[in-house]
Amino acid sequence: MSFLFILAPLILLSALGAAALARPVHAALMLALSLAFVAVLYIALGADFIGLVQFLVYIGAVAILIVFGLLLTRPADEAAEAARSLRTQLFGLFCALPVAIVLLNVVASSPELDRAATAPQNLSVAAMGISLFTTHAAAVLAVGVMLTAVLVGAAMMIRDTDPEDLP
Amino acid sequence: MNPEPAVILEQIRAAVPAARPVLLRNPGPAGQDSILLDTASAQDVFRFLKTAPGLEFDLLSNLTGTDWPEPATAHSVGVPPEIPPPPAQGFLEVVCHLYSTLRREGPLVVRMRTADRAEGAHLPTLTPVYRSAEFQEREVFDLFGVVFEGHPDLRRILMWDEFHDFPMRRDYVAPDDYEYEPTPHEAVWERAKEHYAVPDGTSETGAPAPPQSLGLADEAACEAACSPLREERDRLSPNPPASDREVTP
Amino acid sequence: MSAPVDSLSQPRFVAGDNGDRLLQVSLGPQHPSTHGVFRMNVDLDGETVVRLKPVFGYLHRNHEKIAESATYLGSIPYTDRLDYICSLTNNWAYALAVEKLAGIEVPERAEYLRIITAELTRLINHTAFAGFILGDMGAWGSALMYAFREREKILDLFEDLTGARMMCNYMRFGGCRCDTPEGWVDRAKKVVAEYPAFLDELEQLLLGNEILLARTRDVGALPAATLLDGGITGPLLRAAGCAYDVRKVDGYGLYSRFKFRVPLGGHGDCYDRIMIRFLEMRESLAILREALDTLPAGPVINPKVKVRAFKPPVGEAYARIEGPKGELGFYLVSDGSPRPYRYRVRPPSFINLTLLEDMCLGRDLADVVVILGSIDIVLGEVDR
Amino acid sequence: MSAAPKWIPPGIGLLQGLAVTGKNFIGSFFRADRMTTVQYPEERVTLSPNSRNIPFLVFDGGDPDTGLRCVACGICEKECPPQCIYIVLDRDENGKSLKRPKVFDIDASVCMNCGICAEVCPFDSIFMDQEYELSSADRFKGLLFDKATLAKSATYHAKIRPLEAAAVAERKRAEEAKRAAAQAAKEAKAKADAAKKAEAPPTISNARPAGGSASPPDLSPTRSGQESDPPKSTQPTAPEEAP
Amino acid sequence: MSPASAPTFLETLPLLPQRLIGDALRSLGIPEAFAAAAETAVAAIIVFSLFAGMFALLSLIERKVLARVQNRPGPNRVGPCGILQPVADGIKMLTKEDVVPVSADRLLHFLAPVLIVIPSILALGVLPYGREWVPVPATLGLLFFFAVGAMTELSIFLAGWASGSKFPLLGAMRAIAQMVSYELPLILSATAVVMLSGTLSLPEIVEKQGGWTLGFLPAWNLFTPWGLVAGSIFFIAGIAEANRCPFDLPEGESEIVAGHMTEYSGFKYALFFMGEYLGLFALSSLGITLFLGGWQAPLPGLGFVPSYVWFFLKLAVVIFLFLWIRATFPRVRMDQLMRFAWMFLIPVALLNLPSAAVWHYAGGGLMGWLACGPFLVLPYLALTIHFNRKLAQSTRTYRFAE
Repeated sequence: MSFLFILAPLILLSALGAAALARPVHAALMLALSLAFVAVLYIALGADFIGLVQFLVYIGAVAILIVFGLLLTRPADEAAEAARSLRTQLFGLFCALPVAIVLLNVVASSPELDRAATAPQNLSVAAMGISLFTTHAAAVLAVGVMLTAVLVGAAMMIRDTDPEDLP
Repeated sequence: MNPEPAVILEQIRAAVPAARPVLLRNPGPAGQDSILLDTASAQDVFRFLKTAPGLEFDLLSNLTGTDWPEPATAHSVGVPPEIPPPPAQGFLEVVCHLYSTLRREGPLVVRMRTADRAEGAHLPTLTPVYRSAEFQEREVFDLFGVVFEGHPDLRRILMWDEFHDFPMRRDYVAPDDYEYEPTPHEAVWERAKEHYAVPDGTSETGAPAPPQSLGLADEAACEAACSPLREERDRLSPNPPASDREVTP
Repeated sequence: MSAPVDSLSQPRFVAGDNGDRLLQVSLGPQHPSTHGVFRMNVDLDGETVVRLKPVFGYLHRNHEKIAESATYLGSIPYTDRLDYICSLTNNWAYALAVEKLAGIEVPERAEYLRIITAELTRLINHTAFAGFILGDMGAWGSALMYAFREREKILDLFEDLTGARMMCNYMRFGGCRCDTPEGWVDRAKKVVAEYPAFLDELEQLLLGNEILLARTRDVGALPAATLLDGGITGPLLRAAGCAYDVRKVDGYGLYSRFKFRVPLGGHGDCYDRIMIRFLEMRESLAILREALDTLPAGPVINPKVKVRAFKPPVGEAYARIEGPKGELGFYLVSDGSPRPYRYRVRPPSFINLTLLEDMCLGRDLADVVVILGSIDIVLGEVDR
Repeated sequence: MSAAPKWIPPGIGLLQGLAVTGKNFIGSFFRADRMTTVQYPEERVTLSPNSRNIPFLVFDGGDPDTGLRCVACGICEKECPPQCIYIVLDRDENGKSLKRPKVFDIDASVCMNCGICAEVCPFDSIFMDQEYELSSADRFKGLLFDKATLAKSATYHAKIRPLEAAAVAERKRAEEAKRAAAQAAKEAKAKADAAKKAEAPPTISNARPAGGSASPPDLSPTRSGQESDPPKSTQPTAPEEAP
Repeated sequence: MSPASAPTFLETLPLLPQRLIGDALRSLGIPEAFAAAAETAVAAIIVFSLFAGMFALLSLIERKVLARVQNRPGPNRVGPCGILQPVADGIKMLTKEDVVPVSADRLLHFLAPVLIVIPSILALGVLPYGREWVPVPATLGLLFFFAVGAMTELSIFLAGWASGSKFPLLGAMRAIAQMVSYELPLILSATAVVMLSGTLSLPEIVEKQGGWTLGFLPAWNLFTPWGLVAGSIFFIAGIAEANRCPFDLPEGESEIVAGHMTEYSGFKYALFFMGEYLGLFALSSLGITLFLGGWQAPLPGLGFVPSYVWFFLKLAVVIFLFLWIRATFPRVRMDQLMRFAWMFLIPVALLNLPSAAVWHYAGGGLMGWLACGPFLVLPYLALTIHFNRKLAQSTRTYRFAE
């Protein structure tokens, strides 16, 4: 549990950095850092699998996606970003606040809270897999179909760019 | 294999009535006689030469300039007497060598002459007719100073943009200080030394001390040396000036 | 971004025709694959070329002006340095122009030697080309080293014959500077006989390679009429299917005596350009075999031509040869003095670049490098 | 090129390429003739006798000062395309030509080894060397070769270019013989004249220089022109003053 | 264990230092947790120094091999046969001026080369090098490997973006697109192994590849139909992940100078090199672990040789293959690279998963080969048809003019 007191401020600080830093790239990197800390937290709490998957998905894919988007944006936007006024910042805060309240409320009122705190059961990967493919099979299938569709779509998009020559 | 310029001359006269072509005899053993065109109808003539059946000179192999500051020399090399002598200050000439790949003929030598070597150094461009003239005309502009009217992108090509003279002209004098490295026995270095703030041109090793300044005494020269940097800076600014946009032909 | 200027290397964006922002990249003059100090200002949309402007002149030394202040003889060593891979063909083109200008006859043996050295030069150029273009495509120089190994053998022949490997300075007005040394013809025959085996190996390495196929097929193709309009000559033009070889058309030297074919491509893309050069090498080997076998005896230089104080009569002449890179021409005007009044090189490398932009538009940055490589330029000739 | 086969499985071209490079990889360990490079300072390729680099001046006999064949005619200086040769004619106190160079410099940093100087020299006195290790720490003076550096013996010439040297020696012998014959004829004629005219000193015998610097007959106009117009002796830069 | 296995002493030799230190600490009364941590640290240090040394060696061997392919002797001036060349290179790199462009983001510019080395080192920690030699035994080793590998892309992006220069920018764009695309087939091909091994632990995956088919053919995953496909995909995708020729587009020197490394010099540049080579080692090692039986001996009766020797021999062979390919092939183009990944590699990798399932239910053997055969043949057939269709469209014949 002591990990939480080290990691939580780090997560919060980097998340704050993500919100506050002027340059989008810096903000994106802070976001990635924050996500990485969350992954470390998972591992510290014994959920190795989830932690590593968090790493793989959020650092390896989500952060990269954001960053790749940034590569394609214009530096001129960046200058505008730097010059954003206090008003826009306040507006951002105003938007973020209700979300935070709702989230906190949901977590605090969750009946799982007590159970999770008392019984940190070490779920094996096998157990997780069994649960995924039995109780949650429908959801997994649906996600699988969707991802396949996305893959096919991506392939099609590449196909359209240049129908010429071979691999 | 060689085309008969005299025959082609007649064909030109028939096809382009406005043209006033003149046959120039080549005094040398090469026997490549040439056709001198007037500038007004030159493009039409070239278009005719390129497309007319039986001529089809589809390859402009070579386009270059010649500087004739002394009309007397020009006459000795092949200006026929029936041409009125050009102004005393001479003229610039553009020579084209055309080939027909279809009929495997060539070269047909065609020339054009400017009115003089200063303001009148204008000729019509051939780039719309022969694309291969594009860079060669730029080169002639760069080295001889012939302005090709209608050229899509007439800039200096071999010399740098800030260069002011036309080095292939015969009266071009190389600047004294075009190299500041000494070459033994090189009179150029002797003259160049005067442009640099070097006491005697040598240091202990025998190599020259690097010039303290560029030796550009006057403001104008300094301005000329700095302007490319300034332009570069201007170009880097977020809103590039309109001049940055190059014309795409 | 408070200051407008941070550094020159900073990504620079310019406006495109349709309002897109284009990344402006200066490829060169210091760039690994611009074959010297060539530079292209390329505007990129992503990695697609939208605009490409070649910039010349970094190696400009005003060769023509130098030649106009040198004697006719004194310019021959300078022609070596135009296209420094093919000094002998440069020599020949210049010698041919002077011979035309002064009406000089060339003895038969000298014509044979010229053909032999010129075809060996073509071999050198095309072999090196195959290595260079593979380097442009990112193969780590293996093909280049194989090519250079074979090139060495021909350079050894050149050294034996002319005294220098690259700056041969061999041809003279009315012939060649010196005769072949003892045993040279046999050595040349041996090199020529061994060359096809090397070509087989190189073709095996390159021509079936799927990556090379994918990189070069349908890249940089333009129709033959456009190429002709752009003044493009040599293997590039023939790769697009236009049968135009100055050796056949003009029949200069004694080429009309020799039996050889002119390979023609059908597509004009980079693959055809590579193939045409390979096929040309085979034809050159045929010419070489025949020329070496039938090399006649006799003098190698016209004794009537003066070495010192050579003065051609007043007049002008344009002569061209089929250089390995295209049509190499010299235009000379003589006013009767020992120095040319006007001396002009028609450089194939330079004029073949006229249509570079047209070939590259809409292609990738990676294709630009391959297309430039397939044009086969030497900056000594482009910038002169 | 024959038509491509109908059915090509993909990857064959790649494998062929790998086979070629693999063959070269293994071959490089076993076959010396495959190697492209020479390990330079240790190994050296033998130069062709025709190979040319920087020019040198030939002297006959043992003394480079007196034996120098060069007569400072200045033809090479004039013909040199990059103008890297610099000659000052040596004169005695009366200003009379001594037919030898006082200064003969070649700027190796400018010289492009074209060999035109050797080609145009009518006196067989300048030839192309095969020395290629010319680097110097001094960018300017180290690459300025003076007469002493350039002078090399005729034996050296015979060593690096036996054929050329033999031809030169043959030519010189023939000239010598011809000249001797001419001399003998003249002397005989003079003797005959003397016998006829009793007292008349022979005036011609001193007109030609002693030693091997006789000019071929076709070149006398150039030489005489040079004598009346000494080459650029007014130019101020002697090598020791040069920067 | 087979009876002819190597003596335990030899097998555990690489573990000797960590055991000695652990025992020493324990005998001093240090708490067990710290002693274990110290043991792990020592194990990691050994692995890291080993691979750092191999990096130095490889930088020489690569040049030697490339030179030999090109019929040159290669570096041979520093030390006997040039063996000290890496030292000279290191000194050179260290003494070079560290250039940072004015327009660079200084912090990120500094961070990028550091970040690029870390994931490779971390990944090397979980690999089983020998029967006993696993520096950090982790039950989720494979997942860990890919998770830390994700950081590489981020650091390459950092390098490209923070340089504030155009070639690095282009290089970074290429790198990210390429690595994201090729990570998919990489992971998918590894998934097949996980499916059949039923574990994410790398030592266990190797254990499962023990034994022999028909008495001589090792039971490596490569010698199964699905393993052959997955192994090939892994190899190709691995080349791309490691930015090696012919997929070295992010630093394609003939096009974009040096890609993301253009604006780096001195030691930072050396770090990039190190990161790249360590990544190459890590990927090759993983490939060996997954498909080539890890430390398992290639032939029966060779068990007396310490197992890690086999591992490193296999590593040497794989690395040589990388070098050989680099010496032969030209580089592909960006769109071709992407199309190859998305149109061929990923579909085949996906198709391979059912193939693995079929193999599992067919119980392997001849039955399995027959059942999986179509999965093996079909993609290649498709590729052949596609290739020949494209080729047939433009079969080139050349005319000759007389």
